[in-house]
Amino acid sequence: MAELRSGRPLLLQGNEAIVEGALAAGCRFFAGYPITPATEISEMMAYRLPAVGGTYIQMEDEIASLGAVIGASLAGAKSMTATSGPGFSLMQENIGFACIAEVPCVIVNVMRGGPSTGLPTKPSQGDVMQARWGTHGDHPIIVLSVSTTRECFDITVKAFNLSEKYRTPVILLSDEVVAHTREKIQLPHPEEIEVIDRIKPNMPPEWYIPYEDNTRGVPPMAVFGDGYRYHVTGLVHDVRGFPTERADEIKAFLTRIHRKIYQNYFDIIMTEEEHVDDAEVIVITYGAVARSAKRAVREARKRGVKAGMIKLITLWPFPRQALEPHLKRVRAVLVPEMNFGQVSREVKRINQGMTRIEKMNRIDGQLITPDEILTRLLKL
Amino acid sequence: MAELRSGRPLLLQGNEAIVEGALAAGCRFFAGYPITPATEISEMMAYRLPAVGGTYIQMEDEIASLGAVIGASLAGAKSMTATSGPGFSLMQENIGFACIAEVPCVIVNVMRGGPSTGLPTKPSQGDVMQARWGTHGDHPIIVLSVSTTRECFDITVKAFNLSEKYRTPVILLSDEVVAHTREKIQLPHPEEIEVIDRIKPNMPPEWYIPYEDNTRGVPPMAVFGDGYRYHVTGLVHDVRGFPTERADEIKAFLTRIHRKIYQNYFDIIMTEEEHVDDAEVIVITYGAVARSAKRAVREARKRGVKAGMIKLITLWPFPRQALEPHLKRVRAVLVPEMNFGQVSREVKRINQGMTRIEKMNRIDGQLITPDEILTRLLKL
Amino acid sequence: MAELTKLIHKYLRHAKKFPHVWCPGCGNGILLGSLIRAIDRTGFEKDDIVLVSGIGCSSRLPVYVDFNTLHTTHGRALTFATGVKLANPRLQVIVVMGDGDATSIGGNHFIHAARRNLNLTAIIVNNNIYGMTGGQYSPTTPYGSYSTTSPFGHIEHPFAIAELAVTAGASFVARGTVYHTNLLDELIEKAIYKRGFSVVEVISNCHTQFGRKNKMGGPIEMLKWMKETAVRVEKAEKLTEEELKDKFTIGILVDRELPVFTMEYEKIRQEAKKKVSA
Amino acid sequence: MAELTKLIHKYLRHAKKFPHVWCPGCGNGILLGSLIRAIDRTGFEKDDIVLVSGIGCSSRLPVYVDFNTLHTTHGRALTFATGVKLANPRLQVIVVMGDGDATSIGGNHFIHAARRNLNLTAIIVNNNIYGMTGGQYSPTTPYGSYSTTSPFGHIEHPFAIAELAVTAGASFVARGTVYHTNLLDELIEKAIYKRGFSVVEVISNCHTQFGRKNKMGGPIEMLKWMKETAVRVEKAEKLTEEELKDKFTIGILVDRELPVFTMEYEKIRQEAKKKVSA
Amino acid sequence: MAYRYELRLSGSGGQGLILAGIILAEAAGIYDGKYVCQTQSYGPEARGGASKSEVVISDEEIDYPKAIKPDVLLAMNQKACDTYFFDLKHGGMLIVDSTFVNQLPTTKAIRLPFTSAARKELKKEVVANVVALGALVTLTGVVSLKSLEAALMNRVPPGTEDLNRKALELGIQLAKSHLQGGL
Amino acid sequence: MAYRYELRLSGSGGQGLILAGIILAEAAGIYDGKYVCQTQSYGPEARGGASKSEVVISDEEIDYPKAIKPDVLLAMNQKACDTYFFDLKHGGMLIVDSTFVNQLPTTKAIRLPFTSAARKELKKEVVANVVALGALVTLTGVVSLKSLEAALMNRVPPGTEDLNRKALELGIQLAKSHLQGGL
Amino acid sequence: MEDNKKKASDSKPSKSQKAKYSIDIFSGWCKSCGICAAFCPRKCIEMDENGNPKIVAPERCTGCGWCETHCPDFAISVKPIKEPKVEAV
Amino acid sequence: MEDNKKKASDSKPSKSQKAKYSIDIFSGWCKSCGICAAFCPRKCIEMDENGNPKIVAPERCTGCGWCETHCPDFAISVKPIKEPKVEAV
Ligand SMILES: Cc1ncc(C[n+]2csc(CCOP(=O)(O)OP(=O)(O)O)c2C)c(N)n1
Ligand SMILES: Cc1ncc(C[n+]2csc(CCOP(=O)(O)OP(=O)(O)O)c2C)c(N)n1
Ligand code: SF4
Ligand code: SF4
Ligand code: SF4
Ligand code: SF4
Ligand code: SF4
Ligand code: SF4
Ligand SMILES: [Mg+2]
Ligand SMILES: [Mg+2]
Repeated sequence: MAELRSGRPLLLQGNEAIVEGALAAGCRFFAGYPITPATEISEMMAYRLPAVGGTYIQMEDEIASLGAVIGASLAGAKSMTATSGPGFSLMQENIGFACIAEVPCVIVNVMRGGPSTGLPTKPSQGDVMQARWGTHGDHPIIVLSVSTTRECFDITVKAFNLSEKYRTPVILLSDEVVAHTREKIQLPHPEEIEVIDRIKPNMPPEWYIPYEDNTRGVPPMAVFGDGYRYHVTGLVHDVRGFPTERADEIKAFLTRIHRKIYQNYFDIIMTEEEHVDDAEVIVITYGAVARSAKRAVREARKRGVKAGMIKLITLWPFPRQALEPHLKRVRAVLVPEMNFGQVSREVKRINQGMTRIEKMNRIDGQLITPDEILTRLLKL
Repeated sequence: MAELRSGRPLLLQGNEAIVEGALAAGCRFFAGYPITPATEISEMMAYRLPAVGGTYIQMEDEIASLGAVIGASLAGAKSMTATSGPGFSLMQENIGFACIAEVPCVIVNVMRGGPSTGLPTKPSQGDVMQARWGTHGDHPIIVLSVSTTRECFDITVKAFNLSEKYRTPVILLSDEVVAHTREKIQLPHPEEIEVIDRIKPNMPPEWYIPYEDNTRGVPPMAVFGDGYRYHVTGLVHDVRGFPTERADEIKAFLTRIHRKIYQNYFDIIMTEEEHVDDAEVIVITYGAVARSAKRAVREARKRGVKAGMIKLITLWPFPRQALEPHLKRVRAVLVPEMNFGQVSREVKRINQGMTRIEKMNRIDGQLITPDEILTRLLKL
Repeated sequence: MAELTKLIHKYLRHAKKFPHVWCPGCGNGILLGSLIRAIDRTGFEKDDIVLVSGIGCSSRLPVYVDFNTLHTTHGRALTFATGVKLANPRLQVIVVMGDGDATSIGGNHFIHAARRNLNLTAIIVNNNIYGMTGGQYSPTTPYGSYSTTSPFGHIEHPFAIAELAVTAGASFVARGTVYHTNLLDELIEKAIYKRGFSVVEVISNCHTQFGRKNKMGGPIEMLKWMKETAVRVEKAEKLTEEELKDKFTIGILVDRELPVFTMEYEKIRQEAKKKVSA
Repeated sequence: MAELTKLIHKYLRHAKKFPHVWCPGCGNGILLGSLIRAIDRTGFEKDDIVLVSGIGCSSRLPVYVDFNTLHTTHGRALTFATGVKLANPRLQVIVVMGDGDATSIGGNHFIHAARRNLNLTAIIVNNNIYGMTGGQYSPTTPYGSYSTTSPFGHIEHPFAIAELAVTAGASFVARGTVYHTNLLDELIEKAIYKRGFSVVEVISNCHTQFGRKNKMGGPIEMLKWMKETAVRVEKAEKLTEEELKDKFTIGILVDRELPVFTMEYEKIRQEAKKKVSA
Repeated sequence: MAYRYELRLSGSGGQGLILAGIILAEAAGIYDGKYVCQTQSYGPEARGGASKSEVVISDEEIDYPKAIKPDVLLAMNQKACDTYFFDLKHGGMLIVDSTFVNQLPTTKAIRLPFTSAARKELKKEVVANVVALGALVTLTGVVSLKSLEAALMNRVPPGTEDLNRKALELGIQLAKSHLQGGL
Repeated sequence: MAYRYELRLSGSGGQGLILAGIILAEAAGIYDGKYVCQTQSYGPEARGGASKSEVVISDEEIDYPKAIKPDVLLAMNQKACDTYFFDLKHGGMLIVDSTFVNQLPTTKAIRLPFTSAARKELKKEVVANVVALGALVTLTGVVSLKSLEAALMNRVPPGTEDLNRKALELGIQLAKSHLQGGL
Repeated sequence: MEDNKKKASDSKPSKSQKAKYSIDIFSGWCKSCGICAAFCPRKCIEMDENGNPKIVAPERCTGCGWCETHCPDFAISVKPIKEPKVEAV
Repeated sequence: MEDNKKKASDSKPSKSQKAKYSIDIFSGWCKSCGICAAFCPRKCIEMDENGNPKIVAPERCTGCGWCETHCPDFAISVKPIKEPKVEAV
């Protein structure tokens, strides 16, 4: 069977592991446009999807790719696209559509140096804020990040699950280092993997109110062709899906699509802690840099510094609750990033004077090394 | 003469005043694509530009529009485009190009309700964060906002000036209310208007190093056709403009394009204070909402509350230095916005526990009223 | 006749959404009638029809009909439709776009959809203008016309939408008008039946934003203009270029058999299943 | 001959940028030669030439030549070029794009530039593949070919780039190959001279990403293939469809006089000056 | 406190109320030299749906540009009258086009047949907005009639000056007869 | 501290060093059961420009995936040798292709003629990378030769198994003669 | 739909001749564009002084359906008039 | 450009016949693609055992320029050989 390559050890690139994760999560549609350093995801999808009865299509550009992904999701297929900065910028308008029409889908952005064509073959973490704020209008979004090949698999599965559960686009941020590092991993067996599917309506079609609120804030989603004929639009709409300009309906709708993310905060945020309990200084980190940080923290401990680290897997909604208790406690926080300081801004925002936040940035296309972090840690 | 309509009172929409401001600042090229509520800017430009020897073109979409604007600027014309949310999202990739290639231009975003097609005819302030972070890669940018018809004129002139001075795209955020409010104004006489032009090289072409650093961080800009043949690219480049992958050159370049904005902070940030000196509570506000805030503050004073307000004209770089002294002093701050809270995030980020920050948000397509602000002010 | 009431009941979201938002006399309403008649004739189930549109006056159409309806972003309708069709090829996907939507911002998706030959039906309402945003020139605005962004007369040349579709590779291409409704019913019906990418360009009137500004009058005068200016392709073949000046042709421009994407992809799946092991 | 050294000195940024980044035998290098010879023949000053490109292997070309050079974003070269030309119509603007750049992501700008008939020259290096990103199919990849994203054979149909430009309205459209360099020099020269939008589609070899995967061999074999497969348009007219099967034509496809945007706009300016007062 | 006078002109899409607002604003701002803000609200349904135009006149710079509690409401159809009447300032003036408004929310409403008068007297319904303007200004005195006429002449398409002048006069007359207790 | 062994294979674009790195990583990871990370750096110039492939082998999960101080540097051309030699761990092993590397930064370098041997003995320059791999593994023992061969056979295009097996053997022999002081 | 049934102007025979078709115009949807009146080949429909369509000569109607298929607002319906059959109650 | 002048292989007449053209291949730019050798109509150029182009028969060269216009790397230059004129010093 061509479906899952679990059971035996494999040497996989991060990009390949994302493909495996997507297939394991039930992804059966991929539309994309090649771009370094995300291209391998397209190429692997072109090879693997038809064999599992899915569909791969290379579209004329990234705008079209995300359009097709949203269409396919509405027609019932778990869908994904993958790109890097320039393509991600082009996708912004349709990301907003997926938000407002509440269409589950996964968008992978393998970050490379920017802005513009920038540094096509070099890693970066320059798109963290863009992932949250890139499209116009105030919109809810879930953004996850990965730092190892294994995570590329696991978090891709998670991305699909969250996307289906909350009817929202989920953005997965990888970077050139994670994408192209080949690592030995062993994929879990299908039965070990939790796969979540969207809730579909089970009432008779006449009773279906496609955008009706409920406690979860996530209405069941009918699939085109299943007998629930309804209207999907990028305009702000009423509970039946039709455009509205009534202030009360606008407010109810926009509040709900925000609420569905924020009220489920604890289900969505994921962080990983290492040596945090007794730490006096901590590193807050994500993506490839987290691997350097891990080594640095261990080295620092060896040298007697009580260092710890928190790796952010969920970047948005920003995992405030997971960080706050530690900010209250530690002497200082270091936030190393391959940008001019994006997550560090957020840490400062929630910090409100509790501790000292130091940023540490590299924007020259090179991965921050363990040594660099160590040096800073020792001085904190 | 068709150039300036100064001297006599006029009843102008915000959108029309932007056109007048642009022409006064020397704008001679406009490329755009119609979209509510920015369309009048295009329509007026189509009418006015040819009469002053300039060029108007309606392109096939917003991506093309900004492309043409950048091209025209490189060929020497002060250039502008205008759009609203959906078009602004599409422009993101090329905004990054203008940043990295350091091409002056002005991009007007008349904000309407989002995300996606959202609320085409309703005002919003949902794109404040997008204006800063919408394109991929970490990039410098200047973002200004307007709240009256007169400001539409004045700040548009400013936008061109800053753009030319710092060789950077400048984003002007307006909103549906400001855009469509007709107000009586009297435009200043040409000699009252400061107009800044880009510095051009004056050395012989052989000596010209197009992206060489200097104290201002802004290299002189040659115009295509003037005899300085050089290379312009969206790739990270060396001082001669050619693509580079050398870490030292990357770092020097990206640092410079950030530095040129941040080191000139005091030249760029603009705020307007009202009753702030003895204020115990202040409203931090911008755009159309500032008009409601102004009335609310006056009403509050009448009722004995020591209220004040700071109107942000420069939104990015965020005018931290203008706010910090007040945050240290006042009892509370109210940030009313037509979004879920974007500027309020920034105020919190710089606040670091100094005072209490309260947000106040309306997302239903209606302008926040003076009464609503007043009610909150009285309770602060 | 009087089928109408039946059709209204069967296909329109009549109880809530009418009268519709279009201007008095707007061709979009006439097209909507043709569309539901044509669909009715094809016999497809309402549940199996997905009606996709972009943004514009014409793209408001899906709101009014009781199918699976999808109102996308400006210019992108065909890309969404591509995803719908590929994810469930059993669905009949019909895409309604304006001239601006389909050939200005969406021009690339249009020629690529034609090239790719996915089994979709594109209906392009060509009213020579951007109606919804208030009358700016579109890629089909005639040379010399006036619009709010060509206040001194338009200097660009219009696309021939149907001809572009032919060159780009569509399987079936036709042009009709909202005056010639019987023909239009028939063209749309054939287009839906066609396996492969099918296009119907519908000449329609936007008197509000185009007609009045260009001294073409209101809806009545513009319908008369269609009547007088349209020539059947069959007849046009016999006319000289001179005789055809300032005329446009209506009817079927091309109807050809080309391999269809979804069927070809099914072959790929079979082959992949043989070759790819996990 | 041996003009070469002179041309290298005159036009290439030879001291720093060579050897160039292209693969051994890549057609882009041959095209670069044709381009500088053609420009040299036109006699335009280097200062008056603006060379614009998008993103791709072929779009790396401007780095190597001593003009005003502008390396834009993927697919958008023509839009930047439009701005350059309109802001300073005195400049000769030449745009080099790959097949993917010009007809995939940039397809819309391409047909609109043709329609608008601005005085630009578009040179499209058609190597039937996305070279730079490592060999994914492009809109010109032939049916049945292999690429990294059509591992089981390609099921889409290719655009005929030059024909598309003709339908969209370009003033001058030609096709050449990097094998037929004399013809290519001539076509590019004519295209640059032409007032109005001119297009030269250049069939080129990407053996690295396309040739090898499709058993067409290396650069030598691919040049031979061009030699054998290209037919002059003049000759093609006399051949049957059968004889032309699997062949492509080279030469000038269309050369027509149409009103040029910049000149038309100048009229608009005159009129506006009369009508508009502040 | 500074003088601030708010007017709301309401009706449906094709009735020309936005233009009426602009003319009024120009009369007040350009010709009478006051501060003025004119706003409107519209939707995609504007092509026949509800239309609302507001004018705020003041002797100092105007902060909030929209009407807070209108001093005057002109309602050119029933729906507008029903929707907006309750926003009217206590003691404010309600003027309705009796051609379309049948149900009145207050006995103090001023009912004048703008549209039918335009149709009857001038054979042109389209100038009903100008008729209404003439009446409104006569009734409120918010701008001088001279300024109103100047503003009107400045905005109407060439060739229609006469018609519009007549419409204005018709409105003035309607208002005057009302004031004189006629009608 | 845990075992961590770092190799860097460097040279120019067409020399197949990324594939060599993958094969080595697969030998260590899949066949020898170690933890392994393989990375590379490349540019648009990769088509002839510099190419670098790194393999990190460990007996525990690998944090930082790139080489920090390589234990082994394989330099297939002069530029690579010049650029990377100074990163080498103190006491690390430098192996160079003597076909292209003339200037040696240290007397301890191991010089073997990978490319010319491949050209001469196998008439195929393209397998110089496999020759080098054979030698490298023989000299370092970083993976077992059995695993290397298995990994190699798994990655080479069908029909070239023989050639590659021969290339591997050639590399092993070159290394052996070096160890025996020959060459 | 119940409310929709109120008709703007029913087809009352204006001449003595008997109408074979009943032409219904639903004023709730009609936007008075005038298309029906302008094009009806038998001039059965005219615009009244208020600018609304009015059936003036139903007896001339041939049931061609032109008005029905061209009304942009689905406001006209043309039906053959069935002779009421006398049936047993 | 000074350094660039060192030539890979000068056109030394290999046969007794006198060459009319000098063919220069600049090895610094040549990428050994083989195009010149494969297509030279007079077979003046061949690829050597290391896979690099080599001028084997300059005397056959007609100066047609094919190699020059087709070398993707601007690495070949063909010039007519001028008889050195004896001039007064
Ligand atoms: C990205 C984007 N740009 C611009 C718009 C504004 N817009 C809405 S409809 C439209 C044009 C409509 O013209 P057409 O497609 O011809 O449809 P019509 O209204 O004429 O039927 C435009 C420009 C938008 N919604 N989104
Ligand atoms: C928005 C965007 N999407 C994708 C890419 C990645 N990309 C770079 S070049 C290219 C295709 C190149 O193909 P073509 O235009 O045919 O040029 P060639 O390399 O074949 O000369 C792609 C997809 C990009 N740079 N920007
Ligand atoms: S504006 Fe034009 S296209 Fe839009 S509804 Fe009115 S007549 Fe129809
Ligand atoms: S990849 Fe293809 S197009 Fe690019 S340089 Fe190599 S041969 Fe040329
Ligand atoms: S065509 Fe329809 S909408 Fe127009 S007037 Fe006749 S009935 Fe009314
Ligand atoms: S059915 Fe024909 S004849 Fe009868 S009213 Fe309609 S258009 Fe006239
Ligand atoms: S054609 Fe040029 S690059 Fe190729 S082998 Fe000959 S000289 Fe070298
Ligand atoms: S000039 Fe012609 S004959 Fe001489 S070497 Fe070159 S290709 Fe051969
Ligand atoms: Mg249109
Ligand atoms: Mg290509």
